[in-house]
Amino acid sequence: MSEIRTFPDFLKRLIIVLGGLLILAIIIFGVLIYTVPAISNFNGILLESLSNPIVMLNYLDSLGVGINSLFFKIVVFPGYTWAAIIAAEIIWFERKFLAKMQVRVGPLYAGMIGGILQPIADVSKLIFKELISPSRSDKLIFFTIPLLVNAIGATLLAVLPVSEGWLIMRSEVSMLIVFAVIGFAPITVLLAGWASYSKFPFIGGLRGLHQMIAFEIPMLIAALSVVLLSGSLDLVNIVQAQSNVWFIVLMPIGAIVFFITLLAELERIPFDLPEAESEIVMGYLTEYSSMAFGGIQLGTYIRFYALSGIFTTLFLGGWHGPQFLPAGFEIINQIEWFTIKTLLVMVTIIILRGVNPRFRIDQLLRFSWSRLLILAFLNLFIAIFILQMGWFPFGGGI
Amino acid sequence: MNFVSKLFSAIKSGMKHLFMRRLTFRYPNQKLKFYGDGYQYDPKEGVGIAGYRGRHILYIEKCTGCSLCVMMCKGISQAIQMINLPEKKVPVNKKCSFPQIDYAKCVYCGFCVDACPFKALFETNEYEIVSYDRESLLFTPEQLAIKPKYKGTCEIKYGKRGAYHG
Amino acid sequence: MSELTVSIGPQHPGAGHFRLIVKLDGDKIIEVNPDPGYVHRGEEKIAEYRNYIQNIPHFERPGIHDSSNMLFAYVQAVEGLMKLEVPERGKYIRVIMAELNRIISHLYYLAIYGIFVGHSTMFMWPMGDREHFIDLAQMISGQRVGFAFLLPGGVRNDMPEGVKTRANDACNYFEKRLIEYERIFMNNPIFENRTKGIGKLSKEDAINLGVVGPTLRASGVKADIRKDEPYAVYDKLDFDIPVSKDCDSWARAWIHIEEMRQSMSIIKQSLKDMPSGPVKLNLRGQVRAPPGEVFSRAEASRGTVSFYLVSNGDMNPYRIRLITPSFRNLIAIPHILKGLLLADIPPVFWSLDYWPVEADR
Amino acid sequence: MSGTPEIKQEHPKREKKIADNIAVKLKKDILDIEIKPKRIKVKIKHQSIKKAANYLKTVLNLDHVVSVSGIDYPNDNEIEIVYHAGTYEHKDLSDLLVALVYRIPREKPKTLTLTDVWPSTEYDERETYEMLGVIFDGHPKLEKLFLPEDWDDIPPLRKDFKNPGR
Repeated sequence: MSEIRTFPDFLKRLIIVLGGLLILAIIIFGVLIYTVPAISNFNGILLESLSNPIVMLNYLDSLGVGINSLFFKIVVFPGYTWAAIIAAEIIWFERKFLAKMQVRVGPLYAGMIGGILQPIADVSKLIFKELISPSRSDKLIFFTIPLLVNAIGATLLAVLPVSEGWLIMRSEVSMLIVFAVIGFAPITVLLAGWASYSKFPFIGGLRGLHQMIAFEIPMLIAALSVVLLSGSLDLVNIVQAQSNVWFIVLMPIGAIVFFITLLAELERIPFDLPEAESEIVMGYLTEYSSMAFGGIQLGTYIRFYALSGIFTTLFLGGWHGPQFLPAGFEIINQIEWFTIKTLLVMVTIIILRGVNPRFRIDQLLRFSWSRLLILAFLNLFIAIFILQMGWFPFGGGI
Repeated sequence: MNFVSKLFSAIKSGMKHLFMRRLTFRYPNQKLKFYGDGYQYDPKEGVGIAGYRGRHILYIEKCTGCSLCVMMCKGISQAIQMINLPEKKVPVNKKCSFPQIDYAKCVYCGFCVDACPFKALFETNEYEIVSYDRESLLFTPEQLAIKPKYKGTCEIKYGKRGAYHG
Repeated sequence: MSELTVSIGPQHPGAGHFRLIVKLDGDKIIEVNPDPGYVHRGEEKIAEYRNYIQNIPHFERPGIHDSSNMLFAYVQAVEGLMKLEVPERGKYIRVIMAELNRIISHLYYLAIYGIFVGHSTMFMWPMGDREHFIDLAQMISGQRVGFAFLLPGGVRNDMPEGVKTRANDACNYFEKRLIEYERIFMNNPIFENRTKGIGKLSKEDAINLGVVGPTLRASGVKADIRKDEPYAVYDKLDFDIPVSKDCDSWARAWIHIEEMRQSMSIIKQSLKDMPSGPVKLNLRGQVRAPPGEVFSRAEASRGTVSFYLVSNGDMNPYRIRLITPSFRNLIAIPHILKGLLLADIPPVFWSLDYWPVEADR
Repeated sequence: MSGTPEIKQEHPKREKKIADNIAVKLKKDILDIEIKPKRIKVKIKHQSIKKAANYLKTVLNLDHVVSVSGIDYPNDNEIEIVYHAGTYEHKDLSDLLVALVYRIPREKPKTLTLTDVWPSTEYDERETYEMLGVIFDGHPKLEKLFLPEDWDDIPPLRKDFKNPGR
């Protein structure tokens, strides 16, 4: 395709892409209508559902993609689309919030309300950018990384209990799944740096590897105390164990340790060393452009949402509302409680970004190994103590 | 614990600014108010008169075509050229030569205004000189003679919730 | 591990128009080799082709945030040759402009310092607060940057009336803001970790290497041309020279904050003490310096800027040697950075307030 | 340029004393001494530059160099090198600059470096090397500083180098 130089060129490209997609959709839909019998009466149902939406829902159920199906859960809610929407809007919110803190206005023109459509505008800009890769890079790995980063975020969503009913997959060892997936994150960072065949990305990749491994151990130990108290590796059971009292009340140290390690795992300021833009350009993201970059960013923000959700699950009582609230608050249902808490965690992380500079790698590692690890073990002993004294009704054997 | 208290002090300072007014100057909607009608020069006293140094204004009826402004600009940005406009009948300007200014080169230092002994070339408040090509930035004497209509209303104000543009 | 040579700059976000060729062993810096010259204009050569007035917009280009201070030394050199005595009010306005420029430049310094350690709020706040002082400078001189305001014999125009109240308002407001800067940035524990004790330049080294400006004063040497060799009306004004004995990157940032406080005090005093009268000598005809030579110095925001002007009585100067503070501090960069970590390069490098355009001239 | 008349009288006296000291100590090497308020210019022979520099540094405590300038005099067929030395530690002399001036032939511009006396001259001498073609013997790193690596014209600050386009 020719280069885009002017606005008419851009419009032409847009029309070509959209027209192509439309033609493709018509062909696929046409083929489906004549081959799958369930779809062939789609027109009638579409008309009927205008007056009665239930018909449409039932119809979708019959196809296996209805509101209670696994497909819906994975794709729409509480799965990927939901997370992507939250990720996109948290990007907008982050920019707006930081702008307010920095006495400026932030995104303003895209969308009606304070540039709320800015993330969409950014994505559409990124899609039309040229996709560049360094000439000696390992192309296969280089372009797999955006998918892998997204996959990590999406896998975490699978075990995240949004409410009692809304859960994609219930597993007895969902906690282990979470940590297995988090453990995969440094590998993507290292691979991205390595596959770029460039100096700064490589340094960024190494930094990411050091940082994430150093912070995973305190994170695991902090989570282990939660497992001890609740007596289960199942996140749903962990939430149910907090129906009366949240674990942040019982183990504030553990919550702080987990929160700090969370920041490090997410590469947020003050721990954004793998992508420190003033030191190593953009770290492992240096060579990425266009939607490959956008994909990594989206994946990172989905992981941001997912890990904030896991913090909510482990320490903030998941979908449970606070016990001491007056009666009127029952109208807030479990999904809303979960979302509110998760967003609060995310806002806290954004505030920390606004007021802090970046750590240095040696300080960071020393901080992790000499402070956080000790605090995590201290927290573990507290958990054991609580368990032995029998102050907490749940809990498994040691 | 010193670490934690200092960190909280920083967070507090940041959170305080969530309630401050924004300083941002929303440019196309707001425009800055300038003092005076632009930079002018009093050749008798040898002192300028304070004002914004923007696009020039040429008083054609005063210009004698002495090209002092050109000589001054020659060592600075070479933006001024003399061109002949025979159709302009100015009594003081027998040769009918007037300056034309290339705003692609001008650095707005205003020394051409200082160089003019006849109060013919001043500067104005207008600064929005934008174009798609270089040719449109070449302002002929007729274009320079037009008085710009710049209207700025906005200036920094200091209120209880911080400074703002208003 | 074998050595890795990385090039910080000229496209690196942490360097600007400047390159540091850094040899690394792991994360540790073995050797730093500065490579300036990406924005070399040949100011000294160009100046030989221009007359004394035409050189004015041109000599402020190296330190465009700092134009009045750059010109201060130049116009004093020309005045020294021509034996001119500037009117009193002109001197005061010069001092006000110079101090406004100092604040503008220091705020820029703090903003870039913020972004170099990853503190986005500290980038936005000083950049926003610069607006107050740029606005004041624009009111006095008629431009937002590159004021070209100082002339041999005085300043170009008198101050408008509204400046006095606006300047007092801005200074009072900004004094409060500086406290917030200290809370969120200077006393931020992570920033302290990043900069305290990092990038030490001992007093002996600072003197030996001949560094100037805030870098020198952060190393415990009380040297400021405004006090040592008072020019304009600085001997009549009451102000302090902040000096720190810490010698590290944090101290350099602190010096900048304190200097802004002093600058505001100078501005307030000057506005109060300013007499009325002419602001400029009425020099008829060309400014032409008699034969001779003069070495003139002024304290710019980044340090001492000096002009060595040799004239043979011609329209144009015979030779001008322009020594900018960044050029003097260039020698300290490889000295300080040696033995630090890769992550220390942006904050330590920037703490010297090295401005490539100014150094390359 | 500023200050009261008494100070002006006092200064040359102080400078005279210092200049006399220098003249006595470096009698054989000095060609001429000029005294101005706060400035002393010592013209010396080319060969004794190191001795003079050492004297200024150790005895007068001039601990750093403010500027190293090279001036091309094609009519005399010579290049003048000027070192301006000042002091930070000696508070009474902080406004004093001593200029050490010597001339070298233009065809064979070879001289000794002063980096071992004053480390602060390193980059100045490098600049003088590339701008005027003066070779400083014993300089630790006499390479191009500002000019491009492939510069093969004559050194640009010599008077016979003409700016292109001027």
